[in-house]
Amino acid sequence: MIPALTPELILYATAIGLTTIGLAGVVLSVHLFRMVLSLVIAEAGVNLMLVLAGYRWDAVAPILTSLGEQPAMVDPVPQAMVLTAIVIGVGVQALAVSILIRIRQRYATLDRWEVAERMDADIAATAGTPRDVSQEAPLGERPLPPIPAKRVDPSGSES
Amino acid sequence: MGNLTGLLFAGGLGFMLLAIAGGLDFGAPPMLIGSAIQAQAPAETGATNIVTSVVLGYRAIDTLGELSILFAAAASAGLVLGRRHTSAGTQTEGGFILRTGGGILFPLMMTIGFYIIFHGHLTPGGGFQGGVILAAAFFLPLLARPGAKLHHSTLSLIEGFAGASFILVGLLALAEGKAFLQPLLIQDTLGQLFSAGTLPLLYLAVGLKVGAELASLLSRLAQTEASQ
Amino acid sequence: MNGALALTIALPLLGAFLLPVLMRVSVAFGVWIGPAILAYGCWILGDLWLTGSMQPFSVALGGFAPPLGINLYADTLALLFALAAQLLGLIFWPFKLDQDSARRQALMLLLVAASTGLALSGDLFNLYVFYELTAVATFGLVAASGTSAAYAATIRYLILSGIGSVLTLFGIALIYGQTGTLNLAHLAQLAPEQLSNELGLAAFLSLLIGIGVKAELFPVNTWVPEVYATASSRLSAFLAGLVSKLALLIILRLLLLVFHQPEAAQVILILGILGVVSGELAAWRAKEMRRMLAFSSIGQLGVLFIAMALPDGQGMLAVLALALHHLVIKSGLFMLADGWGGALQRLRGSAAASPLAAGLFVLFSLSLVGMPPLPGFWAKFTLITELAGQTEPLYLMGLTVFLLATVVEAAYLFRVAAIIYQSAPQERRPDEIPKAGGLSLATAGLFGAGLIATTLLIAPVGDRLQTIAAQAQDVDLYINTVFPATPGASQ
Amino acid sequence: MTLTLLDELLLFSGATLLVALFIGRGLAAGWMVTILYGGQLLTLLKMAALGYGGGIIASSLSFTVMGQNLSWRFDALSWFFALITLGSALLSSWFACGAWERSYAKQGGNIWLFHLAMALNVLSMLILLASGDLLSLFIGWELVSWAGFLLMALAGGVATQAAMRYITYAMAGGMAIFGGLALVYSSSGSLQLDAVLIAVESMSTTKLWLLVILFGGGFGVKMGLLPFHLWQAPAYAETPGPGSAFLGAISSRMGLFAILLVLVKLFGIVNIDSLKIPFTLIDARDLLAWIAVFTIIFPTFTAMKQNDARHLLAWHGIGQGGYMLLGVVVADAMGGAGGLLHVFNHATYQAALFMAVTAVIHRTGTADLNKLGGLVVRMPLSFMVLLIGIIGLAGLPPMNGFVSKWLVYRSLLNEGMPLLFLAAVIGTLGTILSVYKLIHNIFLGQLRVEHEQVKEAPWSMMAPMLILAAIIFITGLFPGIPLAWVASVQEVVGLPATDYTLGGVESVSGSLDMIWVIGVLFAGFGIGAVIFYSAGRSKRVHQLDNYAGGHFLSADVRYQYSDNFYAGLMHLVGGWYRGSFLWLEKSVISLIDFLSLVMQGLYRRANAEFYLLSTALFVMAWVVI
Repeated sequence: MIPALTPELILYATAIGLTTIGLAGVVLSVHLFRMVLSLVIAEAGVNLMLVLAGYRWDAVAPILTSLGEQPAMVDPVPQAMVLTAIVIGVGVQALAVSILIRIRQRYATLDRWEVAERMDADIAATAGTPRDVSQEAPLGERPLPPIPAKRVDPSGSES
Repeated sequence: MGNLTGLLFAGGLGFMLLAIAGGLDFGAPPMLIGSAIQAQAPAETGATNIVTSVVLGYRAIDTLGELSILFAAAASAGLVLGRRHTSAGTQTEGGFILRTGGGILFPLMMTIGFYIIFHGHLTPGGGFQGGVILAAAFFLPLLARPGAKLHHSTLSLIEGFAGASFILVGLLALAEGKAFLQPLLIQDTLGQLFSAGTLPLLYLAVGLKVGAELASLLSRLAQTEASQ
Repeated sequence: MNGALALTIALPLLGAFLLPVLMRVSVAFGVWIGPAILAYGCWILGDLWLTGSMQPFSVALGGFAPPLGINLYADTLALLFALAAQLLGLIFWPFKLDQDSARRQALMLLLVAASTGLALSGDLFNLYVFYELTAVATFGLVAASGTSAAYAATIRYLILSGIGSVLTLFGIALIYGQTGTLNLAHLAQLAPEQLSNELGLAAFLSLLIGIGVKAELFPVNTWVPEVYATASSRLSAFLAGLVSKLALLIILRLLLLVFHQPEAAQVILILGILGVVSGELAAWRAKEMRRMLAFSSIGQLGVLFIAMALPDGQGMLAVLALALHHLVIKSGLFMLADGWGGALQRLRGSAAASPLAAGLFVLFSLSLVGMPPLPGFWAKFTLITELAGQTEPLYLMGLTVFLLATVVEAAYLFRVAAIIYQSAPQERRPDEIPKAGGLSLATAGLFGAGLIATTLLIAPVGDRLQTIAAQAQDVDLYINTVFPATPGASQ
Repeated sequence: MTLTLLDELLLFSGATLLVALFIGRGLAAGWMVTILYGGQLLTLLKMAALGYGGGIIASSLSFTVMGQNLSWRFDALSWFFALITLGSALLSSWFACGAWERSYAKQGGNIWLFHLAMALNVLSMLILLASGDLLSLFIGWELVSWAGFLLMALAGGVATQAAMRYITYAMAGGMAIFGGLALVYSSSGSLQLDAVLIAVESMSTTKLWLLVILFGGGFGVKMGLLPFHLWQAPAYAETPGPGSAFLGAISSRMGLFAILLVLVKLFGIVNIDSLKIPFTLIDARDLLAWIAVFTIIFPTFTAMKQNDARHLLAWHGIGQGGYMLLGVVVADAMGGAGGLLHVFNHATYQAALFMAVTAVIHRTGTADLNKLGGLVVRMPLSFMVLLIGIIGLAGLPPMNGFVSKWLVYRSLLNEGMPLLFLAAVIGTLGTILSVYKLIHNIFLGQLRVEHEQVKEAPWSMMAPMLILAAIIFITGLFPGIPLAWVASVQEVVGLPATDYTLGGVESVSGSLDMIWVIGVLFAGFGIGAVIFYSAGRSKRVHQLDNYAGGHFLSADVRYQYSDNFYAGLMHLVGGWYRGSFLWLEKSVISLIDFLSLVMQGLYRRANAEFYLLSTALFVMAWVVI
């Protein structure tokens, strides 16, 4: 039974669809940057969802235009929340991108499995433990790209 | 196989969420606190833009938290990328139009940015929006002349003091025996630039802070090119 | 007086904003700002704790009465954890001085402020904001160790946490769309009518999974081993010790105040059991100290989730006792791991090199596996008596899993103890034997002393915990405190 | 507030611990600690009224934590076990003083830690024995477990591995008890003995079964009951000499104490008797009895295979525990008396045997049964002690082991359990065979060249050994002395009390008077000796004056038939039984290992986002559907 395409269904479907696309993107992507981008989409969807939670038929933006009788206004609280959520999202994304740049420099790849492999090897090497995973073609046939010869200063700051 | 499962799962989840969200009464929100705020906000905060009164009044601590998140992100990016600008010089110079346009646009964008910030309590807009425009204004010359360096020390000074002044305004209220972040100096004249007491000040702080954080984040990202 | 509560959040934020500037002006002055602010926060909270009549109170931020504005809710539980946040922030302060120390210290201040906010805030969206602030500050601090592995671990954590926030926001949107309010007390009033349905359950589960990322809830905790293995020990201690508990506390508050569905508790119970199983079993084969502690922490958090799933907040006391106990123990153990990083096999002979550290390790391990009369035993005792009293077979299964997991836990912890106490291999030079020493050993010693003191004072501590738990369990008290019967009486 | 006698005892014991802790590194520390054990024993003897008349001495120590009352008190049961504990602690500690201590320190051992661990063990055992409710019982139980771990792990190396194995078993047992405790609490709402006693009456059969399994299994781990016995022998054997004497004498008996207190006293043998195993003729009590019997047989035959004297003795320790449980489970007057008396007797001869073996190790440096022999000419007194000890262990007259085993056998026959009797006799057969291996391979045969300069053990070690030998003989001659205590214990735990006389028991179901038995025995020996010496046809020959296969042996070839002892029997018995338990243990560990690998893989190869997505999907689907 498919309900009729009411406006609310379309709006909800858009919001949830964006979220779902984002989530699916995060799950399906192999490239870390795409994962971050998918996250942005998902956040957009959920922000839309938040705005919709305060939406009201036939209402105007919550700004007083005159001191007299007011027309119906939509709920201002979700709008404030979305404002906050967007800015939070921007901060997180910027941080994510800056970390991605560093990973790209260090590991010469942004493939999530290759990065995971490198990270595992790194952790094991620091600890001095043998790696506890099967070495038989862990990633398929493709060999890992070579690590850039000119390693950046490990402390990540100017030298 | 994995991809198919992922897609199916995501689709399934979307369907479930849709089914659940269908339970909401769309278009007629309960507006329990929403309508109360609409009724009281003008008197309590002196702002005609009710979103502003929520952002800077009722939920000011959220805004503070959000500024802190931006600050944290910028500081973290600084920690991650360091002050090492690996290949800033290798990029090509922007063309003539970009350079000239950037020069002309910079003061304009600054003006618009500040205008939006100062009128945040009256009209749509506010610290965030204005701050983003300010950041864009600062970013423009950077695009035009990749070699140019933003004054990070100045930026961090603005970052620091803008954020601090937000809190200090809040503390001022506390010192006067009121609650933390309580709006002060509210006047009865709605719709005027100075009607909302300390709210424009807060928005100025927010705007500067957002602008500075974004500018420093963007410039960091721009100046740290992933070496191949 | 009560208004000063807001200072515990505002001052660290202020300090964080100004720290980079101040450090540039004068390093000698700047380094003391952070500790001073945290010490002052401790003093405020300690003062409230001691002088207050143990009655909860609510602070309206911005002077707007709660359902409209945001309030801080301070009962003894919240005060306790806020105090713990400030105190642990002070204890785990990143003292190391280098060119990044201003940023690191600023991030630490932000982390402490956010943790305090998580403990105190009484508003759902505000909790989300503080939760995100915690997350971002954590990312920065983890990445600050500067190793490639740390970056990779951070980005994985970041993406997972990002999805978590998406789900959290979705849950908030559902709740707001349904009720039109965000205040926890207000929600608690409305919940029986409006949220005890499918939609409420779905909202809660979204929040659970979203916030669960930080609380090391079973399937969304895969970031834990890598992050704890790559971050600095002090940060790992803070994260495993405090931040995970705070996330858990939020879930507990939500469960207690707003969502009373038995299904919610069941999901938590199942995930908790899986968490215990996966964490403790994975720790069994861990070859490295910090990874072992990370897995063990997952297991312990699973136990906390089991306790939380007890109906009607009966598990409150157990959750509280276990959480505080785990906080002390894991912090101490991570501090020991600071000097004892690396492969476990390399630790042979380190007991002779640093006997105090080895003794502390044994003490912590004993308490963790619940040897009486150490506090860990009492914490576990409160849990199992509650669990055994349940008639649902799932709870008894939780009990069984918990007991079996304890055996596994004892086995791997004491395998390490045995390695530590073995004599060093002949071919190793004495200076190659890892030593635990300096600041981290002193910190671990502090926690050890606290543990022993608690053992000696177990009866009064137990009584106090019971009072705190009873107070936190009282939904009516929460509502009445936030919305006092006499209008205008809100502070 | 006046101190009760129990307070004094616990304080005394605590003071001993502090002395060991703070001045344990000093020269005379060993002697000082020994004297303090003596003091504790005297304090205990001041409470002797408990052992004869019953009654209760409470400690003024009590707490209320988290709504739970914790109290401590002594009754006849506690007193009996405390007597054995302190006696063996005193003698073991005495044995450790002086010569042994010095050589141990010379070999790199930490004598301070040793004394500390001993004192800690004694204190924790006393706390356990004094427990006045189930919670304090559990606290004491765990304390004893961990204190034992400390003593076992002392020696490092192999000992640490054995101790690790022990603590894993002990934790598993402890957690079973913990779970049982929680179940009891859930039905009685309290852990006080009286409340539990009432709650047991109305408990469902299922719950009672569960509790019997949990408690029986948990306590059984410490007793080394099958199939949880694998840890015990290596752990005890690798403990430093006097420590193994102490542990072998008393440590695993704490399990029996707990079984007596919980299963016998609280749950009641009758209640356990009513737990039928479906589709079979036996009930839970029979099950316990058969477990006890198999615990006698298997470890005893495993003992026979051991080539290390300490391991051999330790394996016997497990087997003898079976007799005790068997006696208690039979639960008539004689069986109970036999089981309880065996606790006392076992402690005496086991300590004596471990000490004798330690004395041999002290002088020769080895306990390997294939590298010793003929020491009777060098260490005659140690030989005597060992001989007395193994006669006790084998359960032959005139030593005390005979009395307790006789009581158990007699009760099995009385109660009509011939199969169990037969099995127990098979166990005794194995005991006799293996203790012969022990004494033969160490003391008989020809002296090895490298041991020609060996001297008798020093007096600091000899004295406690001789005292123990004397006790073994005296309590064999006058079993009425310990039987008096045993009778009060039986009354306390609710078993029928036995009618004892100074020389044994006197009842309708059977009588034994050791004074007569030994009188007759010695009269027989006397007659034999008179005939032997009056005939005057014997001739003393040197140990090396010997021949084999018709050839005289030259003095440079020493002959000692010790390698592959009992080869034929061993071939017959095979290693399958021990192997099967080892296999069981290994497979559990492999299973955990495998699961652990899976879990690590789960975290390592994690597609974390996918986990999150699928979890979200499942819970949402659950909500919607």
